[in-house]
Amino acid sequence: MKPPKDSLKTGTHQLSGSQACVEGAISAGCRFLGMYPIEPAIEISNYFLERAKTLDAVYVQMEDEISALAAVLGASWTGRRSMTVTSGPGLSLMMEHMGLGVMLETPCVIVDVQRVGPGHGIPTAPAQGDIFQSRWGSHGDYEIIGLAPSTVQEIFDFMIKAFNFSEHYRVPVVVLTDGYLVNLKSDVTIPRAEDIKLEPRRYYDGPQEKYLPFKRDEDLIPRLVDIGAGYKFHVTGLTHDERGYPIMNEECQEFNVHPLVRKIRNYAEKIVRFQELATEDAEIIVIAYGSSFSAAKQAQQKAREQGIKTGLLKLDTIWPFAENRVRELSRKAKAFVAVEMNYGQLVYEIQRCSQGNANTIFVTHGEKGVENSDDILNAIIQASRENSKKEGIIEYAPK
Amino acid sequence: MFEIRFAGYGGQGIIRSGIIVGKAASIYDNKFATMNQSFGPEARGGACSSQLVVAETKVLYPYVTKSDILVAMSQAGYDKFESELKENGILLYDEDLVKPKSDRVNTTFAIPATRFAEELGIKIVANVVMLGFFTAITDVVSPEAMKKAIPDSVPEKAIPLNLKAFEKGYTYGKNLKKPA
Amino acid sequence: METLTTRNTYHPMENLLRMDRLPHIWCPGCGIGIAVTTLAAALDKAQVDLNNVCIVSGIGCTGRVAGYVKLDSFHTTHGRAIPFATGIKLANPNLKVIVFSGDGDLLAIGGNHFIHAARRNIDMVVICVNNFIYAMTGGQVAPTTPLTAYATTSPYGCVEPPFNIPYIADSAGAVYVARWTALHVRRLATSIVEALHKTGFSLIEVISPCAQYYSRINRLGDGIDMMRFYHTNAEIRHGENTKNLDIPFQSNIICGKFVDRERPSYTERYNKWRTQIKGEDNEG
Amino acid sequence: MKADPKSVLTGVYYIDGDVAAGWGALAAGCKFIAGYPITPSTEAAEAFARVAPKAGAIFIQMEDELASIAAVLGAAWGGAKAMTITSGPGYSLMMETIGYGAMLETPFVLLNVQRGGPSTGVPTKTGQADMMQSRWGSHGDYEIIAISPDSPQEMFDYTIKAFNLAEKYRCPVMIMADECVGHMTEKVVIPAADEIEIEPRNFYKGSAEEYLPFKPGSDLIPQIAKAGDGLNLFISGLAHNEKGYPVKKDEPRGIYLKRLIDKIQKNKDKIIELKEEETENCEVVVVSYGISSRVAIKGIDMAREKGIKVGNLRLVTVWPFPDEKIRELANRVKAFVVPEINYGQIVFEIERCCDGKANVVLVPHGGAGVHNPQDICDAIELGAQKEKKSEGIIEFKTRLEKLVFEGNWSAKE
Amino acid sequence: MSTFIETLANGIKESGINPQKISITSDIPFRPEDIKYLGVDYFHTNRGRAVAFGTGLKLTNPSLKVIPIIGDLITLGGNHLVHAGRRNMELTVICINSFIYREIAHKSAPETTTKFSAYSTFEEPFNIPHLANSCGAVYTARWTALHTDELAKSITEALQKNGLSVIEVLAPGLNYYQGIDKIESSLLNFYYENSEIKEGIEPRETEIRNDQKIIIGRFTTLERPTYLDTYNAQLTRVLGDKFIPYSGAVAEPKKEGE
Repeated sequence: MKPPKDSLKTGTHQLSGSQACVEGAISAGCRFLGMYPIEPAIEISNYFLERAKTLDAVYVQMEDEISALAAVLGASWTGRRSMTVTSGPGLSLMMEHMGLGVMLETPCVIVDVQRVGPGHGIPTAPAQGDIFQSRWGSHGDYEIIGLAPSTVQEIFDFMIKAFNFSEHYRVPVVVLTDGYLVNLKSDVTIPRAEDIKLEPRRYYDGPQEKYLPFKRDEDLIPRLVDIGAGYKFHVTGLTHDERGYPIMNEECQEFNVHPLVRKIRNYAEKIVRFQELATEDAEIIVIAYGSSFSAAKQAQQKAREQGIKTGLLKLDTIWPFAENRVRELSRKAKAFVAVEMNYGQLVYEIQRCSQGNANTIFVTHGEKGVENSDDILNAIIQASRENSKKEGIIEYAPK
Repeated sequence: MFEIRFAGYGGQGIIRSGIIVGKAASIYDNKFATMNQSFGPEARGGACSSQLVVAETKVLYPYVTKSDILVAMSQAGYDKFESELKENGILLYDEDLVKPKSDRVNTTFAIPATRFAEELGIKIVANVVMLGFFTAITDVVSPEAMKKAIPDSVPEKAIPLNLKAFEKGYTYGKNLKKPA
Repeated sequence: METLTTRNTYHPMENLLRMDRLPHIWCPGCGIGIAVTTLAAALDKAQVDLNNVCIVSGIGCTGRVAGYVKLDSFHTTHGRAIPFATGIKLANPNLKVIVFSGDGDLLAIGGNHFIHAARRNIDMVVICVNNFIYAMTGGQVAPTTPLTAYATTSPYGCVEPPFNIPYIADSAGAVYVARWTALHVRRLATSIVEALHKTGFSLIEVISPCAQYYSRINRLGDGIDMMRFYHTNAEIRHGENTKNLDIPFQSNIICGKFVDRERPSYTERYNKWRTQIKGEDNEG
Repeated sequence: MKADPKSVLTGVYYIDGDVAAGWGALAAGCKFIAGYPITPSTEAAEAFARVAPKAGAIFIQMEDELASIAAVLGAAWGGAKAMTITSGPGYSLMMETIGYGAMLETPFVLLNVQRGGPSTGVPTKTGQADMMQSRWGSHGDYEIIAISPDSPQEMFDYTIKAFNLAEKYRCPVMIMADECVGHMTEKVVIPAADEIEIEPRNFYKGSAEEYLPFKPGSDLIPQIAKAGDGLNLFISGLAHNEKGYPVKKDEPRGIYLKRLIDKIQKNKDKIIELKEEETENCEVVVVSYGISSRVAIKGIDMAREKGIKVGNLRLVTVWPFPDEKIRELANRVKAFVVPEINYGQIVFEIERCCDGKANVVLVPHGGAGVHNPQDICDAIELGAQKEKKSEGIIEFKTRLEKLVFEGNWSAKE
Repeated sequence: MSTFIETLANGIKESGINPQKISITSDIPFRPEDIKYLGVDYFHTNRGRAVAFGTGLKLTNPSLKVIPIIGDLITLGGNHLVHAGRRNMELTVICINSFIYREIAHKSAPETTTKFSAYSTFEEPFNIPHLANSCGAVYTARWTALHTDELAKSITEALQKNGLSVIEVLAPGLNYYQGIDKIESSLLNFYYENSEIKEGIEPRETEIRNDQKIIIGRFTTLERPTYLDTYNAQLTRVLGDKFIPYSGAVAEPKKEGE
């Protein structure tokens, strides 16, 4: 499936991260934005509104983030590709509906422009503090997909990926960016419509009377129909059977919820995306994602210059976590240097998958500026000097 | 250890039965007793049940898997939980309200609990009549403990009546020579 | 177009209900079933295409309505039926959207969405079944529980005055506001038909008995007794100023159609704005 | 400080876990509960509402969970020991304000009686799938304390402990109960008031001029104040310095923000409570919490009868996580068996801390019921037999899973 | 010091209430200097929760006067406001209405689009006094931020009321609190000039419309028992001697050596 041509701004333009996000969404066929204004995500919604003028797109500012995501879920069931944008406090309010989205297996995209938390934190300062929240923030068991773009071009590209994943796996996809990246301006290349591959919605195509909203295909994913197409289907946030009817027992709970986890976990290898730099011979492997990537790359290169065999693993998908790759690397490397703009989140996953093979060093990044790579470099040096295996996470303490 | 199921319909005091026996066993007989009941829409209207596990040591698994005793106060309750009763499990039922299948002759005990309660002047003590019967037939709790637990669980004014109801069921049970 | 009676079966209810899900969970003496039956009658009367009707419920006893109605139906989260429905309506304005939920769902946790949807004038019909209590969770005090009435979380009598739902709907901007009891099935059906034909936010409050909790805790008898009470105490006053519609404990219930006015809906305003902007752009 | 006799319902009772928690709160000195009805936690609120007026305390049913928790924070800053009560969906709604509470270092207690999720799930039946949410559910970095009781008696005892911890560490303390424990009726012994130790609030008593609301003591905890004492409080959810004033965008903030984590992590030894049994010479250790830890004992007993040496580690406090304990055990056991009523949450923490030294077997359960002890026994056996170290977590296939996906189960209401 | 803070200070001063017994809960970030100037306690709550937070504060310590100041229309927190009204919770709510009524403003204020205002283009605002009144507020008023004397007087009156008071203040962008910038001051002047005082008018009639002047003034003032009045009366009636009248929930402080 291809996006409609007239909506695309094919060519290379200087765009901010916010604009790239909207262009990406529009290229992916997104035609509904439900949101509530919050720093630093406002530019994205403003620009969407700007673009909505000339498209058949719906924009609504709801009364809060709870209703924003509710509206997005409702809109998605009409067949429109839908998204919302928010930041930490708003994401916290969306947690209940993240669960509803998972339970109703509703395709939708949530863009989280992270800021320093908890509470109000620092609204204008970028951070990566919602990483675990995006995976674990709603009650009950589920899995989602989380993407973390590192450049403005990637914001554009990942928005298309996000919509494709959400349509394919029928799951809310969270795009985790931050206030630094959405304000960054850079050249972005928007391909021609024929060069963009869009995942079509997985519509049901059998006889109408046989439609079962939660009957799973081989790959555990059920088929959708639109509201108003005459199917008269029922869906509920309660534990339900294939018909979508609530059934309150442990067998149905197993029947309903286990596949919600499995449909992602079983296909993790197909979903997981990462990029590697000089990891073949590396002793020290820096693991970074999102905005931290460029500073991490700088540090990695400087370390190489100093003769430390350093590689870089950049995670494009945060969730599912690149477990297998980190496990493999842990057998070759002496240490991982985990770089995050928070006080330790994904580093726990890295530590888990390092299986005691490699040391795990954690660096809080960003307080001296997102571009500053000094702490990362020093942590690499510290890691290279450490010759024994240490238990637990080693926190890098700046001098 | 005893796994006990009380089954009937709303308003019969099925949950209360579980509480009274549980209380008697755990507080006055110094055993351990864990009671659970069904909640929510499934607990409304018709069917109603409570499950009680009584043991000499701390109850670990809180639910009934296979019951040792089924106390049935309604046909629907009996139909629903009959299959859960162990092969040699004891069935106690209100003979005017339940028509059991006849294949458990040796461990089946009947009492006209509701009729007795009506004779005492108020239908709602049928469950207490049944509890007296339960105490007489099974070895789960002592009658002394039950007589202490009942007053704790009913309004003060109703204590004498309830104790009378208990006595009625208990005597009937003790006098019952052989299973129905 | 498909309506209830074109569906060629014996009884119109059979066409609106998911017969494979019956029996329903509502207790004997409850008024929700009556409200659903009335909705069926209204849909029939209104001659709307059932393929284009979508029903959204929240959580609670009334929240289960969506599960029994054979339309595209959504049982959403607690309090969020209105914003979910807002998304549906804005994304596909051709649909008729009905929100069918309870007082606790729409006015307590969902109160914000209620007033904002009314303010925005989102085109939907909201049917609020008011039984004065949280029944699904076992009889807690609701924002509609009359002062001094008992509930499990107000074991010594309710200390908070209840909402006057029509008044709030009116003050927030609803274009159609009516109230009936579960006894007024024909008038209720007429109101639903009228609301379905309105463009904008319509609210219909349905006073309904809860025999299992509200009546039992307050010793008001069973469902029939409540119906009798409505029979003697309901008073029809069309066009009454909404501020006079409080319902104190066991007193008169004023019913009727109170508001019927015109305001542009959200979609109309949005489209008008877009045409304007497009015009400006062309000039530029 | 001893409990107030007016608030302690001394005696022996046969009550359910929810009621026990409500009464426990009162005994702990809690004078303010704001809540919103949600199955299966409502009974706790109802119980408190019934007894509060006779003890000078108040229960207010707010309009939703957002309001409930905000009111609890307001009450805490007004000087009250306060609590809110909820379950999964309500808990999700509270996430924003929980983070805000952590930022303000507000002492409060939250009772979450977990049910089957996600979303509306199975309201009337049990689950343990909010465990990771309790730690990570709000945005940004913070730490909380989470306790998981396994019986009505513990619901009473640990509610008091929760209040004490909240006062001591000035952080949200979660009682992560589950429907099974909340709705289970058992004997509960409530001691005399003078046998209940409660932590009084450490109010600031110095002068207004010198007061720094977020200046930590040597234990990293600042002294708290309350509104109306003439301290001219400036309390903000923005990242703040010791004065409580917002830090600027480019100012270093790590020292202020990281303390929210450090004050828990560095006092971990004092906070963590574990119950260990036969862990000295075992080949397999079962790690569990809440209701699962009771059911697990049954499975353990079955395995011991088969001659397997099984140890039992019960996490009474689940957060902060006992990294060191797990690491220590990993050095000497072959496998960890982790039964949880979810599809894998705390098991990730165990895998993380065992550093690849032992196998980790997850016994999952989706909720709406508890484990079959036979599954736990079989999983123990699997752990004991497996000589080779497996990569990642071994997910045990339960009887329930086989029944639903391989058997002839079909959905029936 | 911004004009609003001075107005607030005057209102508080006239009421005769000791500022130390006043708490402001607000989702608007005030500056520390302003709070120091007012001499009150200040809680910067999370978005939309000022009223709910204030409810907890007030119930815990009924001797406090609590002023929730809520900004950015009443979007996130609308529900808390209507429920506080229903309960008649004793709070003095100041609603800063920074919603830009573009159609109204369009006539004279040329440059009205600030960062937050782009959204309001196709939406109609609440009639806040009417909404507050419909859910039971005992005092409603509306002023523009330039009606400093009238606003201060309303704050004084509201603070002396028992129950929920709602004062709507028309003021443009949030920056107003940090000092007025040029755009905002022109808009504010526009509001001021286009307003008309109609004291005591039925709140139903105070809708802000683009074809008429903005109606301002004190609209309603009435007496209703507060939440705690009702609570104490009802429980005394039902429980009699067993009831300990509720007077607050402040915990006992830690004693020396504990």
